[in-house]
Amino acid sequence: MLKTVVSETAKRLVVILFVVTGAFLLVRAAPGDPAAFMAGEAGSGDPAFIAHLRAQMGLDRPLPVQLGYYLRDLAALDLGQSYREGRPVFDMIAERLPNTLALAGAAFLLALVMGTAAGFLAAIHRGRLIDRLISIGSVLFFSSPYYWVALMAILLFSGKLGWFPSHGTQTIGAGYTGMRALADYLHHLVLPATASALFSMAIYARLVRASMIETANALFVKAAHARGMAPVWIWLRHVLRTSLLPITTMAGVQAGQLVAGTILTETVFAWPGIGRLMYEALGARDYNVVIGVFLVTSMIVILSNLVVDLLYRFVDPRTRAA
Amino acid sequence: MPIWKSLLSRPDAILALILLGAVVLAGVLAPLIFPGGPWRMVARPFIAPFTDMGHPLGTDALGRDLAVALIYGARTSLEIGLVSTCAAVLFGTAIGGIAGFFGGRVDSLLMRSTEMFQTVPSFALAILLVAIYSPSLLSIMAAIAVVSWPPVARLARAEFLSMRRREFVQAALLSGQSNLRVAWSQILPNVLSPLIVMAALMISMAILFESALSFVGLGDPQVVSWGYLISAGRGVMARSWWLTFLPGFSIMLTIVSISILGDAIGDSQDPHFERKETE
Amino acid sequence: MRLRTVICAVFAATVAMAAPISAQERGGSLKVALFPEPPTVVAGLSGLGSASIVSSKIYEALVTYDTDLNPLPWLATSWETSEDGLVWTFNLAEDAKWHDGTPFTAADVVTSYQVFSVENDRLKLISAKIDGVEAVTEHQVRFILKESIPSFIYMMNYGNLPIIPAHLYAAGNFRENPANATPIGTGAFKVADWEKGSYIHLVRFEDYRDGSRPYLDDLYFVTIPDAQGVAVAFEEGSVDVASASNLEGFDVARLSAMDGVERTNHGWEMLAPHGFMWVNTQKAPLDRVELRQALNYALDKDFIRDVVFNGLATPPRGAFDSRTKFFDAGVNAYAFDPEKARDLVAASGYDGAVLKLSTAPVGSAWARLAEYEVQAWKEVGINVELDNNDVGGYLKKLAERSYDLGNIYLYQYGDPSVGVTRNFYSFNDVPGSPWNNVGRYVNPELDALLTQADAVNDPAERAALYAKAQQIIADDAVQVWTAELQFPTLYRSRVRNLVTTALGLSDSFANVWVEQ
Amino acid sequence: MMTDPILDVRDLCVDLRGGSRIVEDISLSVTPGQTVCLVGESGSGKSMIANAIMDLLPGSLLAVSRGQIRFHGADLRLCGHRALRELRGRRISMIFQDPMSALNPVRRIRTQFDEVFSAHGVEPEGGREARMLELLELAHLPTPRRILDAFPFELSGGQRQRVMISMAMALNPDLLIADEPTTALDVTTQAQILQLIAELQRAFGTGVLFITHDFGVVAEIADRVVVLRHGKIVEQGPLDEILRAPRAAYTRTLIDAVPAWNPRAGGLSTPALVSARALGKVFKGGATALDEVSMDLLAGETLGIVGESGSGKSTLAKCLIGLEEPDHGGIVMDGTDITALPAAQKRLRRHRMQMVFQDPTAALNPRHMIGRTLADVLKVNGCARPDLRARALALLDDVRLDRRLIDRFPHELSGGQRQRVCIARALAANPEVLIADEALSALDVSVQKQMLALFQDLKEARDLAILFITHDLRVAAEICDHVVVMRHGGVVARGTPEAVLAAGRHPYVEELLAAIPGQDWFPAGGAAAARGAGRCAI
Repeated sequence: MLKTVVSETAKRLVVILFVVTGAFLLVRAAPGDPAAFMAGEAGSGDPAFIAHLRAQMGLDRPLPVQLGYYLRDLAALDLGQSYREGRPVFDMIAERLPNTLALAGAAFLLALVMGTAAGFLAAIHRGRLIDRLISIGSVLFFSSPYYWVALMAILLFSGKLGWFPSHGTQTIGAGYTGMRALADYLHHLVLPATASALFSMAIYARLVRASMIETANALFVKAAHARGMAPVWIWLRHVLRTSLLPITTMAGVQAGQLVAGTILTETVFAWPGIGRLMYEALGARDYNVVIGVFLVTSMIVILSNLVVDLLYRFVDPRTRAA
Repeated sequence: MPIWKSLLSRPDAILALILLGAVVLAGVLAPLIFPGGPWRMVARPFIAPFTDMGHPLGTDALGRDLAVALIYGARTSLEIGLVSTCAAVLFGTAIGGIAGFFGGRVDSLLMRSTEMFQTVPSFALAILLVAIYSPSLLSIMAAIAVVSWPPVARLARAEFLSMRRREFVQAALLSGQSNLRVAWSQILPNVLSPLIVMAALMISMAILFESALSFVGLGDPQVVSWGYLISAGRGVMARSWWLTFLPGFSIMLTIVSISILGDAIGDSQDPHFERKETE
Repeated sequence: MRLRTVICAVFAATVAMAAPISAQERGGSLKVALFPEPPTVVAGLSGLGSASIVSSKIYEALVTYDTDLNPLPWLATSWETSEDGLVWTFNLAEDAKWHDGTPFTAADVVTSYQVFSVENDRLKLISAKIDGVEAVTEHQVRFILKESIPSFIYMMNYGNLPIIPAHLYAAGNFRENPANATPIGTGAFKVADWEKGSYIHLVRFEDYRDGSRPYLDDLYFVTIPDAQGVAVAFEEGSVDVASASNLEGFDVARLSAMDGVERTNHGWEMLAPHGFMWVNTQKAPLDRVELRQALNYALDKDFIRDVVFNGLATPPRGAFDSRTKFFDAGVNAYAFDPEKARDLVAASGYDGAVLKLSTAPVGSAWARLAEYEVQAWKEVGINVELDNNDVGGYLKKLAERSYDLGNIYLYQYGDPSVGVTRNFYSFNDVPGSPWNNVGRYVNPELDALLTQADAVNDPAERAALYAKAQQIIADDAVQVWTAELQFPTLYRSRVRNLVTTALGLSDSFANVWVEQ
Repeated sequence: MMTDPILDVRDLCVDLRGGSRIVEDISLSVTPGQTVCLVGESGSGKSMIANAIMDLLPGSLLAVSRGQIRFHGADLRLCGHRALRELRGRRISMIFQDPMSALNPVRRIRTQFDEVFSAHGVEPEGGREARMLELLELAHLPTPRRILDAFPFELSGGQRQRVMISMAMALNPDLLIADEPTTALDVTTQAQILQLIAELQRAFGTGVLFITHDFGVVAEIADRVVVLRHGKIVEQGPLDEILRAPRAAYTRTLIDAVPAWNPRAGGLSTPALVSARALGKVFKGGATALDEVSMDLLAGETLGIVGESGSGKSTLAKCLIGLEEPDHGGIVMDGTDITALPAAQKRLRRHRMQMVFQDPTAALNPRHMIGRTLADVLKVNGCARPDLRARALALLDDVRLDRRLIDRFPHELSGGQRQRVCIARALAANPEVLIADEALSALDVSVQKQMLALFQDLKEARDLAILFITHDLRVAAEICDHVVVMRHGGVVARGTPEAVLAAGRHPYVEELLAAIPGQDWFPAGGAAAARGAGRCAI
C-alpha cells in the first residue's frame, strides 16, 4: 500500500512539474512582452517600470534559467507578486481559498449525494415515471450552462421570492458570531452551491443509473437473487456498491472541474473565492495571479485525483492486487 | 439505413432532430435571411417578446432584434462546436489510435501526456489560453480543442487496444496486411460508433465552453454568441429577464437535442453487430 | 508682499448644507456598494475611483470643493495667495492626529508633495512649475511657484495630493514602502478589517480632531462585482448607498423610485466624467480631418444619452465638459447628420479599410456604446471592428499608440488646465503612457494658445483663450465626443449629509449620519 | 425409487415478450437424490428452463406463458414473489457456469457467504462462521479460513466454483440446479467438481438438475437424461436407455460427437518444417509461460499440443506465428532462425503460417462482408484484382460453404459457418502451416465432428502441416500424428499418441486421462472401471 502511495504521488509530482512548466512556457510564448502586459493598469506603460518588471521577472535571463528560478520559487510556495496589489500571490490565494473550498466542497457533496440518489431511484424504477422524470431532469441540467442556471436562480429565489441572498458569504455588518454566523454562511452558500452542483449532479445521476443497470445484469446479482436475498438488499449491497466504483473515478475528475467551474459561479454570486480572484485578475491582466490560481486549481485537481485513485485502490480490491 | 430507422422510431429523437435541424438551418441561412447582421438597431429598446410581431422575441437594450441575435448566435455556437470538435476528435483519435495500436513504450508515453492534459482543469486552461492569445474565433476553437481532445484519445486508445487484441485484427496482421491498413480498414470502422457518440457529447461541451468563455468576456467581439447575449442581458436582468433567459434556453434546447440524438445513435449502433449469441 | 485672503470660512459651507445640528445623531453604520474592489486603500497608490472612495475616509487632502467648485477647508483651515499668485500659504488644522497617534504637522504635507509630485501623473505635469514646498511653522506650509498656476487650488485636490504621514513615508520608494500594508491617515475613519472579495470595514477614529465627528460608528464598503448584484443588494437593503457608476441606467430610475430612497446628481462636479474616444490622428486614414469629422457626425448623441446611458448623460459639445470651468456653450458641436458624414467619408478618400475600436470591459453600457458606434459608422460607410481587451491590454494599446479608436472617459478636475488641456499639448504625446495626448495631436497654434490660457490669472482672459481653443479642437475633430456622464448616487432617506461636496462619495464622510 | 418428485415441471412454455415461443411444452421431474441432466446445444433453451424455475428470467424480455412448476407439489408460479424468495437459496439452490462473475468481485467471500444465512434469517448451530468453515471443508477447500477472507479474484476458477457449491449447499436444499457448472473449467478441475457435486448430493440427498452440452459429463453423472433441441424436448429417459438405444437421430448425433478412444500409432518421418528451440518466456509479473520448450512440426503432419489452461500452449502458438516475442530460444524455419530476422523479413514470411482462432465470432470483422474479409487477404498475397471474387468463391467451396454467403456479414452466419470462413481466410494466404488454437472448443459438439473432418480433408488436399492446440486429449489422440503434452509452460510428454498414452505414461497424462468424464460409456483408457462400479452400487 505504502509503495502505491509513494509511486502514485511521484507520478502526480511529474504531472505538477509538467503543468507548471506548461503554464510558464504558455505565458512566455504569448504574443508580446509579459512585462509590458503586467505594466498594464499600474504601470501606464512607463518604460522604466517595464524594465523594472523585466528585471524582477528575470526576463533578461535565458529561458531555461528563468524556468529554473520559477520552479525554485514555486517550491518555496512563492507564486510571485501581484503587481496590482503589490502583495504575494500566495497570500491572496490563501485568504480566498477557504471560500472556494467551501463552495466547491458543498457543491461536490451535494452533487454526489443527490446525483447518486437520483441515479439509484431511476435505476430501480427503470422505465417508470420516476425514471423518466429523473432522466429528463438530468438531461436538462446537463444541457444548461450553469452560470445561466445561477442567474435564473438569483432572479427567482433572490429577486422574486427573496429566500436566499444573491451575493457574498455573509450578511455584512450583522455582527453574527458562532452558530449564527455559520448559519448565515450556509444560507449564503445555498444558491451558489446548488447552481454549481447541478451539472455534476446530472452527470452522476446518469452514470449511476447506467452503471447500476449494467451491474444489475451481472451474473452475481442473479446469483444473489437465486440465493433468495430481498431485492432491496441486492440493490443496495450488491448493485449500488459495485456500481459506485466507476463513480469514484468520475468523482475525482468532477471534484477538480468543480473547483475550476467556480470561476463562473463565484463571479455570478460575488463569492470571494479564487475563481473570482482569477476572473478579476484576468480583467486587470494580473498574470501572476491568473497563473497562480491556475496552478493552485490544477494542484487541487491533481490532489483530488490522487486521493480518489488511492481510495479506489482501497475500495476496489482487484486493483490492489495489480 | 438502420440509424435513421432507429432514430425515427423514437419520438424524443424525432423532436430533437427537428429542433436541431431548425437550429442548424437558421444558423446556416442567417446571413441570407437577415443580411443586415445581428448588430443593427432596428426598433426601440426593450420591446418585450410577443408584443411586436415585427420583432417576435423583442429587442435588447440597444433596440436590436433578439431573434436575429439568437439566430446568429446559433451560427457561432455550431461553428465553434463543429470545428473544435472535429479538431479534437481527429487529434485525439490519432494520438489514442497510435497509442492503442502500438502499445508498449509509445503507448505509455502518449498516455502519460494525455493524462497530464486531462488533470489540468479544462475551463481554467481554456481561459488562460484564450486570454493570452486574445479572444477570436480561432483562439477560442483552438483552446476548446486543446482542452477536449484527451478524453477522445483515451477512448480511442481503449478501443484500439481492445480491437488490437481482437482475433480478427490479429488474423489480418498475420495475413500480411500492413499496420496502417489494418488500423484503417479493420479497426477504425469498428471504433467509429463510440467516437461518434463521444463527438456528439463534445459538441455540446464545446458549445457550453464557448458560451462560458463569452460570458466571462472572452468571446470573439465581432460575432454574436449565446454566451455573449447572456452576459449582455445579465445587467438588465431585473428589467428584461428574457434577454438572459432566451439565449440560455437556446443553449439548453440545442444541447438537449444533441444529447438525445447522441444517445439514440449510441443505442442504435452497437448491439446489432456486437451482440453475442444469446446463451 | 500684499496678501490677498481668498477664503477663511471654517466649515461654513458644509454646515449650511446640512440638516439642523441638533438633529445629528451619533452611532450607526453605513453600507456602501463598491466596485471594483480596490487593490489597496492607501491614498494615491491606486488610480481606481473605488480606491479613492475608500481611502478618502482614511486620508485627507488640504482642501475640498463645494458643488460650485469653490474650495473648502479640509486639513487646511485657511489659505492665502500672493498678489502675483506665486506663493500659496496654507494654515493647517492644529489638533489633527494620525491614526497611530502621531500629531499631524506641516512636514507631512511636504513629504506628501515630494511623493506625489513623482507618483501622480497630473501633479507631475506641473511640478516643473513649482519651485518648492516648505514648512513655515508646525502648522503652516508654503508652496512657491516659478510661474503662475491659476488652477493651483484645484491641483490640491484629494486625487492629486492626499496627505500621507511623513514619519512613515519620508524615505524609500513609495510603492514598495512596508507601511502600505497598514493604512495610517488623519481621516475620520480607520481600517478595522478587510475581508478580501467581501467587504472593507472602517470604524470611527476616536481621536478625530473634532470631538463630535464622525457620527458613524461603522462604515462598510461591500464588494459586489456586477451591476445586477448591486441593484439586487440595494433593493433588498443589504447596502444603503450605491453609485450609478456601479448600476445600469434603467435600474437607477427603478431604484430611485422606491420608497425611502433618495437620489442626488451632485458629487461629480469636480471629476466631471467626460466620455469621448481617442482617435489616433497620425495613423492613416484617421489623419484625414474629414474622416474624423464624419466619425463625429455619424453618432446620434441623443440616442447615446437615451438608450446607451438611459438618460444619465448629456450630449457633449466638445472637449470641455459643461460642468468644467470655462466651458463654452457656443462651440460648434457635431449634430447627428449621417448624410453629411457620408459626404465627408467620400471627401476623405477613405478606402474602406477596417479600423479597430479598442475597448475595455468596464461595464455593459460601454460595451453597448461600442456596439452602437460600430453599427452607426457602418451605416455611413466606415468599417470598424471591435477589439475587445481587458483593462491592461487596452491601456497597453493606448500606450503603444497601436490603436485606431479607443473609447474612454476621463475626469476633468474642475479646471481645464488640470484635466483637459493636457490631452492636447503636442509635447504630451509620450508613447509608453496611456494618458495625456494619446491621440498624438500636433498643432503648434493650439499649443501656444493653451500654454497661454493655462497660465493667465485673469478669468475673463482665460475664458476667451479657452473658447478659441475649444473651437479649434472641435473643428479639427481631434476626438469623437460621446457623452457627459452622470453618476447619480442612490441612498436610503435615513442617510443624511451623504453628498455635500463636489467630491461626492470620495469625501471624508465625517459629516454623514444616519437616523436611528 | 417411487418417491414423490421434488420438482415437477409440466408443459412449461417461455415466450419472448410479444414474440415467439422460445421454450415449448417442457415436462420433467426430479426426485430426491436423483440427478437429471438437461442436455442441449447452444440455443436449445436449457438455461432458460433453469431460470424459469428460479423465476430469474429477465422480465422485460422473457416470460413464462404456460405450464406449471411444482415444487413439492406446490406450483411456484402461483406462490408469489415473497414465498418464492423464501424457497430460493434455502430449498432450491443454483450454481452457474462462470464462477468468476457469479461472485461479487469487490466483496469478500465471507460477506457474500454470510448473506445466504442472513437472507433467510438462519442461525446455524455453532454459529455462521463455524458452519461456513465446515461447508468449505466439505467442498475440499484446503484453507477455508483464508478463503473466507479472500476476494473472488484471489481464488482459482475451481476454488470459486467450490465456494459457489458450498454456498448453494449451505442451507441443505432439496434441489440444486447446476447450469453448466464445469464448462469454464479444465478437465481435471471438472472431474473434481463433478465428484464433489455427487458427494454432496449423496450426503444431503439433494435432487440435482444438471445442465450441460457434453454427453461425456452426462454419462458421468446422470440418472436421467432430458435431451433438448430448439426449445423442445427431443426425448427423455433413464441414462442407460438414452445411451444404449437413443430413439431420436439428434440424440444419436450428440452421442456420436463424443470423441472415440482411438489413439493413432504411426507417426510420419518427414523433415521438420518449423522447429522451436528451447523457447522461454516469462510474463510481466513473473509467471512462466514457456519453459525451455522445443518441438518440431513435420511437413504434412498434424501435431497436437495438449494442455490445460495456463499450460503455455497458446503462448507457444503465438510465439511460433509471431504474435508474441519469446524471451529467448529460436524458431527455425528452412534453416533460418526467424526470431532474429528484421521485422520486414518477418512480415514476408507471415503468410506461410496461418492461424484459426478459438472464437470465430471475435475472429471476423463484424463490419466486413465475407467476400471482403477473404479479398483483403488475397490482395496482400498477390492476387490480381479481377480474380479476387473468383478466388474467394473457390475458397468457400474448399471449406464447403454455400457460395451465396460471400455477400453476408458474419452475424448472419452460424458459429460453424463462421469458423469455416476463418479457415478459408487462413487458406487464402496459401500457408504451409495451419495453427488451430482450440478451434473447436467454442463450437457445438455436433459441429466439432464436421470441422475435424474438414481439417483432415484440407490437410490432405493442400499438403498442410497442422498444429492442433487443444485441451482434449481424446481429440488429439484421434487425429494427430504426434502429440506434445504441456503443463506449467513445459513439455511433460511427446511422441505418437499411442506412445504418449501407452502404459507407463507420465503421471500428468494419467491424471488427464482419468479426468475425462463418462468413461463408463465412452472408454478413454483411464481408470474407469473401478469408478463405474462404484456408481452402480447406489
